[in-house]
Amino acid sequence: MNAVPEPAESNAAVTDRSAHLEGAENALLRCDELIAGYLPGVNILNGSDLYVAEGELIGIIGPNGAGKSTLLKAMFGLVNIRSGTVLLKGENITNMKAHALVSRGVGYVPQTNNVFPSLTIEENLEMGAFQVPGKFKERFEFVAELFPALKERRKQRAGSLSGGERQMVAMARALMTEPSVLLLDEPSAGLSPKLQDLVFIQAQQINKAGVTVIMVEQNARRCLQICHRGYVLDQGRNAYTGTGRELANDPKVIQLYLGTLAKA
Amino acid sequence: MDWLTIFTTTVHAAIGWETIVYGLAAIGVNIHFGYTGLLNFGQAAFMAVAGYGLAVTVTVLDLPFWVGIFVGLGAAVLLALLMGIPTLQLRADYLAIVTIAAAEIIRLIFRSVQFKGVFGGSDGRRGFNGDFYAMNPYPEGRYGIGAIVFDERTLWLLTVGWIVVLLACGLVYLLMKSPWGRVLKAIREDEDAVRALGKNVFSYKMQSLVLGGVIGCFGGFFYGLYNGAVQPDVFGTEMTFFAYTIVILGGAARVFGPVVGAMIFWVLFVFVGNLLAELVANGYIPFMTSIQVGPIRYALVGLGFILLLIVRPQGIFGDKREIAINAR
Amino acid sequence: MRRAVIAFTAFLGGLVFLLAGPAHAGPADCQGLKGTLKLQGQPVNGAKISVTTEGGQPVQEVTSNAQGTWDVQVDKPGKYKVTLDPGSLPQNSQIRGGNNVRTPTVYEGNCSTVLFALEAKGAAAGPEQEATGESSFWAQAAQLAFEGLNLGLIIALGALGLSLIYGTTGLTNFAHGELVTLGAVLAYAFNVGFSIQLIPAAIIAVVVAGALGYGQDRFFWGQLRKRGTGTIAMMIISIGVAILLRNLIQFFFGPQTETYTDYNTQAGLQLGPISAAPKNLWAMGIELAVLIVVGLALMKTRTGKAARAVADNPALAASSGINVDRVIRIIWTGGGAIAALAGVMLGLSQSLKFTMGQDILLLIFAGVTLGGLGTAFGALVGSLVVGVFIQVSTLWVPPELKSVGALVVLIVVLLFRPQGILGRRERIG
Amino acid sequence: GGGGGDTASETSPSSAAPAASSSAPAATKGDGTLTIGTLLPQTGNLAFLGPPEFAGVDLAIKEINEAGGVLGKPVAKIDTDSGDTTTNIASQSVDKLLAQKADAIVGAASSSVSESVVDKITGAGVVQFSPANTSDKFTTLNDQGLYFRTAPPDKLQGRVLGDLIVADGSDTVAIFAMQDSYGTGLADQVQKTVTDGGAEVVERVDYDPKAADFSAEVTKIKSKSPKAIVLIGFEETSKVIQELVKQGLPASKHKWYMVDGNTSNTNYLKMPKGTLKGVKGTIPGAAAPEEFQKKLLEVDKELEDFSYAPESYDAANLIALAAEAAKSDAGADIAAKLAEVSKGGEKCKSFKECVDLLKAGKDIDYDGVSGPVEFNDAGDPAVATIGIYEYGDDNKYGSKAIEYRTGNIAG
Amino acid sequence: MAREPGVPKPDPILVVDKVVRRFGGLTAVDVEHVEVQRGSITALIGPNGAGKTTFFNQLTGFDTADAGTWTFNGRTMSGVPAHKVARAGMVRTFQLTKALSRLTVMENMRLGAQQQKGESFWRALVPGFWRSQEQEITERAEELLVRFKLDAKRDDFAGSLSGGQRKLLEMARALMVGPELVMLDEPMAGVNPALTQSLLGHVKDLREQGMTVLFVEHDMDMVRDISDWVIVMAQGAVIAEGPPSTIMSDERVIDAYLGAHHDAPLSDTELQAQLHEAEAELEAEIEEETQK
Ligand SMILES: Nc1ncnc2c1ncn2[C@@H]1O[C@H](COP(=O)(O)OP(=O)(O)OP(=O)(O)O)[C@@H](O)[C@H]1O
Ligand SMILES: Nc1ncnc2c1ncn2[C@@H]1O[C@H](COP(=O)(O)OP(=O)(O)OP(=O)(O)O)[C@@H](O)[C@H]1O
Ligand SMILES: [Mg+2]
Ligand SMILES: [Mg+2]
Repeated sequence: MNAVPEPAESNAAVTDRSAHLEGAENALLRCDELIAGYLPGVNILNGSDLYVAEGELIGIIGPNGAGKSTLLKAMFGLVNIRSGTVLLKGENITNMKAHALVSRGVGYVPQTNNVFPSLTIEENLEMGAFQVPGKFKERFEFVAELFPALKERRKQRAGSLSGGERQMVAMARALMTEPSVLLLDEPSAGLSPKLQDLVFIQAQQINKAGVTVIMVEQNARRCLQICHRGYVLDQGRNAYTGTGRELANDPKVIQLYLGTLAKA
Repeated sequence: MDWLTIFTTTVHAAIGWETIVYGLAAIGVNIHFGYTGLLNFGQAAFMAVAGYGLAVTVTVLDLPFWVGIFVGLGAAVLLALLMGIPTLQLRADYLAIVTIAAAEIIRLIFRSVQFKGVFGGSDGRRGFNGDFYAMNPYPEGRYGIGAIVFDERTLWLLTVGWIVVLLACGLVYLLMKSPWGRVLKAIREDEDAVRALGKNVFSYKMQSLVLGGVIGCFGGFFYGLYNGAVQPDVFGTEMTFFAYTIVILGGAARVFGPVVGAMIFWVLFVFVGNLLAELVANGYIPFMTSIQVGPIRYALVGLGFILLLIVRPQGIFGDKREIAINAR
Repeated sequence: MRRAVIAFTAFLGGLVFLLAGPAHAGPADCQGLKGTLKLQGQPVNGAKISVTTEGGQPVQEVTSNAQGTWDVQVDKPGKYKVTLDPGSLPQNSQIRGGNNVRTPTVYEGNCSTVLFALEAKGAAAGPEQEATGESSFWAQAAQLAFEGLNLGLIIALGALGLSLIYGTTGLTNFAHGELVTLGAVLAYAFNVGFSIQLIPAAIIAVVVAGALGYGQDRFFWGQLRKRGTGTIAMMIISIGVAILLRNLIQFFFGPQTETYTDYNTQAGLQLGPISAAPKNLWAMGIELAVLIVVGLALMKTRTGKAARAVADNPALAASSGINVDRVIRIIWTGGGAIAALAGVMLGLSQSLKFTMGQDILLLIFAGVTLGGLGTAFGALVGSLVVGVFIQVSTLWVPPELKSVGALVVLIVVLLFRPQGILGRRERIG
Repeated sequence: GGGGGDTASETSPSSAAPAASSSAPAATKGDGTLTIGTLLPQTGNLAFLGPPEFAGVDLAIKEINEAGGVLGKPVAKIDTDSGDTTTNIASQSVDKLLAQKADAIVGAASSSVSESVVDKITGAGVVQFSPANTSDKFTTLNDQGLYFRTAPPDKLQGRVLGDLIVADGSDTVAIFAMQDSYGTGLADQVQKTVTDGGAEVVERVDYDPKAADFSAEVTKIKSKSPKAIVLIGFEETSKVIQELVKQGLPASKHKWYMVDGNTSNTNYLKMPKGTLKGVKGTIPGAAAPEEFQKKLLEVDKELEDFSYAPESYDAANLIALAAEAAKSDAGADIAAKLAEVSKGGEKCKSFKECVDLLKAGKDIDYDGVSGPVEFNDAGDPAVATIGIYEYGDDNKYGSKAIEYRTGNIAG
Repeated sequence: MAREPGVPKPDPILVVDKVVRRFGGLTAVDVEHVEVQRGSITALIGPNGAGKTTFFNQLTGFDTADAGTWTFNGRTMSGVPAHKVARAGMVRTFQLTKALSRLTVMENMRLGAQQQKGESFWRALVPGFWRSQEQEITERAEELLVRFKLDAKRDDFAGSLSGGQRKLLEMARALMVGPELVMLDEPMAGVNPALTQSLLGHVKDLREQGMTVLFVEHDMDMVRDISDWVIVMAQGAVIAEGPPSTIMSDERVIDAYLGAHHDAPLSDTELQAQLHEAEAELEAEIEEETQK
């Protein structure tokens, strides 16, 4: 059961790359051979590729420490990219600052530390709508409907919230702007099953409404159920790619990444 | 240009009593802050109570030197307990202010007219180092190589001083690679996690405070022994700030960091000052008078710290990876 | 021989003195005791005074002359006993305090003056005391409380700047005191150097200091942040900056104390039990206004909220579309300007010296901490508490220890509220 | 101190130190050039005292060298910073001065700083000559006869000031003293004299000169409404004055008295006219300081405060004269002659005048700007002259003293 | 049908009575009576904000309850400071992880071990006293690290771990204590499912060895797989208890917590149906607006 992923299957990698290049042609957002890391001399991303077409919902799964969060952060300008490029609608946004990306319509929900603890819930959401203050009221009503708990507690400081409540705030914050690309890092973690479902359904609905979504999930099965395409990331590289259904049913993927606990 | 003077005074400072005094203060701070994460900004108070403990015992109470040393040590331990019991529950930055405040209170009391009879007011106390030098085994004379010479008194102080410094370093080395040291370092990172693992955080913090205070208090002894006097203003916040600067220059949580930091600190201080003075005296800097050397030297020393820390924010021995983890 | 020398020098001194102009007996020919007896400004004639040695041996008895003066020459320096015979005084008078014996010392070659203050009988303590305005405990307390507010508001301004910068960047800025000094000194430069009236000079200084604050972040602190320098290293760097700035200020400004040319040494207005100079009232008004406006701006405006967001979590702030660097720069500009204003106010109410900021820094830190780190109104409340305690504690504590009172309060409050007065405890788990 | 140094060994335990009791080990023969080092504050709390002190020494050396120097060679000078007690700059500076073979060191200003280096300096056989130390500890210090001072004679000044207050008829007095050895020493003396003379000290406030403000201190005094207010301190007095005026204790209603540390301060000139009218101050020295101040301004045109300039000037002159008298520039030789040139002989008032007398083989008695300067056995001045000055409507004190008093300092 | 909350257990290791914790006007915890069976794996579930973490905080001494008592192994634990609770054998993990950043992963693990001789000041000075024990501890830690797939990170700073890896470290470190009762706060949130599965095996092993586990979790697959007993909290109170299967079919629990889809995949058909619903709603709204 403790299977270690086979050392990067060179075959798969090559085919992946060609498939990538093909699909990435007119993609909305594409990353090519990203190399990035935190500490000098240690690369966490070892040349990963990714593309999303307009209106797609992409899932990224993989073992802990594979570099999924790092990939999102790199795209969003929070981790320094050492080589490789990120293009958004053809514009090179490699290492562009996060706030500049927000104004280009990219939204992001981090995995950890994803609320402002000393701000109230309402202020947290206001920050979500920082660049479009005019829309705050309208959007607030919208997210309040999704997570009624937040509306009741709008004056409570986020720092005193429970783990799940924080996660709601984080999700809601990203929904305050109407981004055209949304990067979600484990949005369902820590939420009750009911709310997890809500998050997935919501992601899908947002996507239906035209927003391109990239989500990293450990709730992998659910994620693959709703996404158009999925990437399996391992050790900073793409190990597998395919449609959600393909991946969810691939025995290797199941064995290495999905487990058999959950009933398919 | 008197290069010889510049050179010898610089070397003197590097191995001299200043390095011992500030080095010991910094070793203490390193235990508090570097290893345990206690932002104790009252280190000067430990030195002060030790120095005054010795001075008052010998001069006012007329007791022997060794009693004075024990009183000084006892005072440092007592101070650690008094300061620690109420304050160790505070968050780091609050602790910093409380300890600064405590140290200032102690300094102001030593300084006050009310207690002049005991502590000697703003002039402090002098005349308690006789017994120390009476133990000097070196015969009268001047010792050294080339231009670097010390008289027998200084040599005696340096011998004892460096032995204490090395002992302190050895102690820190042994402790910090032991499980005991591991608990301290863990407390520095997150005390709640340590509590959850069944360690008595308060007790460890207190041990750290006492240990660092006691080591720092030897700095106070040596200050008094060398200068033959203790004065309240010596033990102001500046002393503590410098001790912190030294710790960071050398590298926090490194055994020899404080010692090397102290050397760098004093070398920078003396070298810059004397070089500048010589340059002015010899007319190389025409727009400056020799009186203005004082402030400009300080300004340059300040600049020196800034540059050193920009180039090596982790200090001489520090680990860059550690710094990266805590950067915001 | 010694005696001769003294006599000679004294003689020289006397010569100079004679040249200087008319006067009563010079000290040169005097070795003994003298005095003048006056009752309500009028000389008292004929009062009997007897002088004896310390041991009680009589030396001489004299009576005061028409000018009320008397004097007794003695041969040997030393302690003597002087007794005024109360019976010889005019009927309606008495010696204030009642004691009619004095024990002065006569020094070689010098006369010592002996004073018997006289007052009208029955006038005792009562009315005269009141006339000179001896103030009651409560009047004192009121004055001290006022002074406490005055000082506290200045500290609060300094604390606000410090708190803003600490909040948004996590920098414990030990150079903040020097930013305070800088503001005061800049205003001085414009006020005295360019002879601009203080108000415009102060405004220019605050603006310039704001610009310098901006520059400091743009070219220095911001660059360090970009390099990923840790907060502790930055804190130590700030000690270096403090040393650098303080000494540069000393280099240009000089080591002495200076004052502004305007509003110098204003006489106080009497407002009930409190005397306050008009400039204090104006300054307090301005300080309070600035504090409240900035505090509200932080609570209510978009930039203010953004600043608090950056304080909490810069990466997340950036992810929300906040230009973190810009916010920090605004804060540095504002923080620098507010610190400068604090400096101007401090200089106005006291005077200027290159260490003025350094000397008040501990109080600023105490204020910030007491109120709860990183909260703007906390800084205000904490500083006021510190200011008031410093002043009011002198009712019981000797003034040289007045900071001790405030610092003890700081410690005690933090023991019961470890998160500061307005701070909030963090949630565990 | 102790030109004799013999009384000290019983009182000071540090005297047991072997090095201290051995006669100056490094008392080498001079190198022919008299080198005067200065150890005066350039930085720190007392930095404002630095410029006048440096100027005093500079002026003296300028005049000495114009008069042909000492032993036929110009006098050399090395300036160093004494800092304050919060840093250990002084010790570093002394190292440098000793390394550069200074024969005598003028400094330090602060008693505390002097104390921390006196062992080191005198241990090296070098003369330490302070222009400003007032702490009585130096009187009983084992210094091998190498420590001297032209300090302002506190005791005499305190007596004169106290007597002045009593003579002015004020029976209730408040004393406002800076909390250090200068301030408290002087205040103690004033208090004693005033009390002995029959007046009452109704309030005595010792304040911390670094305090953020002095309003509480003034409030304390105000509550007693004294007839006379004595201000003892340095330049922070201008802050105190502002506060006094603000709280309604102006000089026009209460008599103010000041001392040498705070009488000359340019900040007073900026105050409204008449603020200081009638205020009296005492300054040591037998001559009006005006002319001397003019000369100082020629050396340093930016001087604002003149405290201790006369003492520094006299220190340098005396050292030079002693070297000339000893025909040697070695520290111990200078020390041996210092007392001699300060008293008992033909009076002379400047280096040139004195050195000419010396060259003519006469015994001299240097009378300086700060007073007659006559050293006793402990290396302390024994006699002094105090001038009493009064401020006019322009907030300046008169160029002539209203009175001089001379006397034994010890009394 | 789920049992009434607070049912007595044959051999309870933890017995809680009337614990209340309020924050201002909000009652975060108000538990009447709860018992945890020794040697069992008990799951504590409940909607977000139900008070689970706060409840843990009370029990382990990290926060002071406004009222209530509880005993562990018969010993009263109310008011006992956190470290003593842990020493008594009741160890918890944190939902928001607390990695000791500038300690390596291995040092983090070693720290967990109890009764280390080298943790006393004087004995620390003589390595001879603690060397061999340190060796044992290291071996034990290494085994755990392999299981938790952290062995490759052994010498890295814990601060450089990914979110999921921190969760793993947090749990592994708690196990180093060798507790009688381990209280895990969402241990598997953010952990890869394949790894979760293998770790569950480990937890079951621990139960076989006599350890009691109380854990909070939102992953129903996991709850179903390993828990012997489930306690449901809502709005601070325990509302139901029972074996997993009964609990998960309890209407109230489904309503408040699980939601309608928890058991079914979000399959295409179902989703489609939902989406149609949503779309229809949206369209209706838009129509409404355009009509206005
Ligand atoms: N320090 C505090 N101040 C104010 N409210 C608090 C505080 N701590 C917790 N709360 C509130 O108490 C309630 C219970 O929180 P708790 O963290 O126990 O929930 P939980 O059951 O663990 O939820 P989750 O599953 O989301 O982790 C929440 O509504 C939370 O907002
Ligand atoms: N701040 C950091 N400094 C150094 N290394 C880091 C840092 N953050 C993450 N890493 C390392 O980078 C690698 C990838 O981390 P990342 O957070 O991207 O993983 P992940 O795929 O998101 O995992 P998870 O599912 O657990 O969240 C990990 O090995 C981790 O140790
Ligand atoms: Mg991740
Ligand atoms: Mg929780």
